[in-house]
Amino acid sequence: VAANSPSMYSQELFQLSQYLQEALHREQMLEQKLATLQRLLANTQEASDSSWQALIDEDRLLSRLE
Amino acid sequence: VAANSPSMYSQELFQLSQYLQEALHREQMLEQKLATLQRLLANTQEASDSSWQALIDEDRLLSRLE
Amino acid sequence: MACTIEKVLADAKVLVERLKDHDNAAESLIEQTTTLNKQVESMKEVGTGIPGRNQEDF
Amino acid sequence: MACTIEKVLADAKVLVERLKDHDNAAESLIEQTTTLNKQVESMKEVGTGIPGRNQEDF
Repeated sequence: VAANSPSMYSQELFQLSQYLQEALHREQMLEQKLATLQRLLANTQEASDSSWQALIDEDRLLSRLE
Repeated sequence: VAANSPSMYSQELFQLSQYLQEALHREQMLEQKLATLQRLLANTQEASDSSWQALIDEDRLLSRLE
Repeated sequence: MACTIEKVLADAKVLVERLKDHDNAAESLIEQTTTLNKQVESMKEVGTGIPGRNQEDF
Repeated sequence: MACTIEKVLADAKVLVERLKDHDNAAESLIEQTTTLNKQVESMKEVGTGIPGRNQEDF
């Protein structure tokens, strides 16, 4: 490797720059998916809370009937 | 910037190498967390399947009693 | 290992490949969570099983 | 923008910062999913509400 060769460094710098741009782009896509997961999990928790509360309410009702 | 200066490139190459090592390490940590999420979701699905099946079975039983 | 531009390029390439793989893994997680979400929503709709009873009766 | 080592260093720095943030976000997702998992497991244990009835009775 000729360490003082500007054209070699230019080629490699270009390739490096390409990789980093692609990495940044891919990382943004991943971040969007994590945000989607957060929303889906929150919705699921909400629906589960409803069912759980219904179980508790039903149990209280049945206890009073006994 | 003196493009032919080896010592400047060495400093920056070193810094770049550090950043990339840190990025790779952090990315591995993130990957482990995604694997954990996959397992937790699978366990949750399994428990939910049980409850869902119980609802279906109960509904069939009650239909026969009517 | 010597701090060379080749090593740095190799690391960058590996990083891009791993990010692609894990972006795909995140997509699978979304599918998994969507399936779970639909089932949990269905169970909420169905209620807790006693026919003719609505949750508003409580 | 010119393809310089300074630009590449700046991009690498940003990438590291974003990966840290999103690693933390993934940790929050684990906590969120753990909470959901516990509730769904509890509901499975409780059954669908009729006292004295076991799922094995079906």
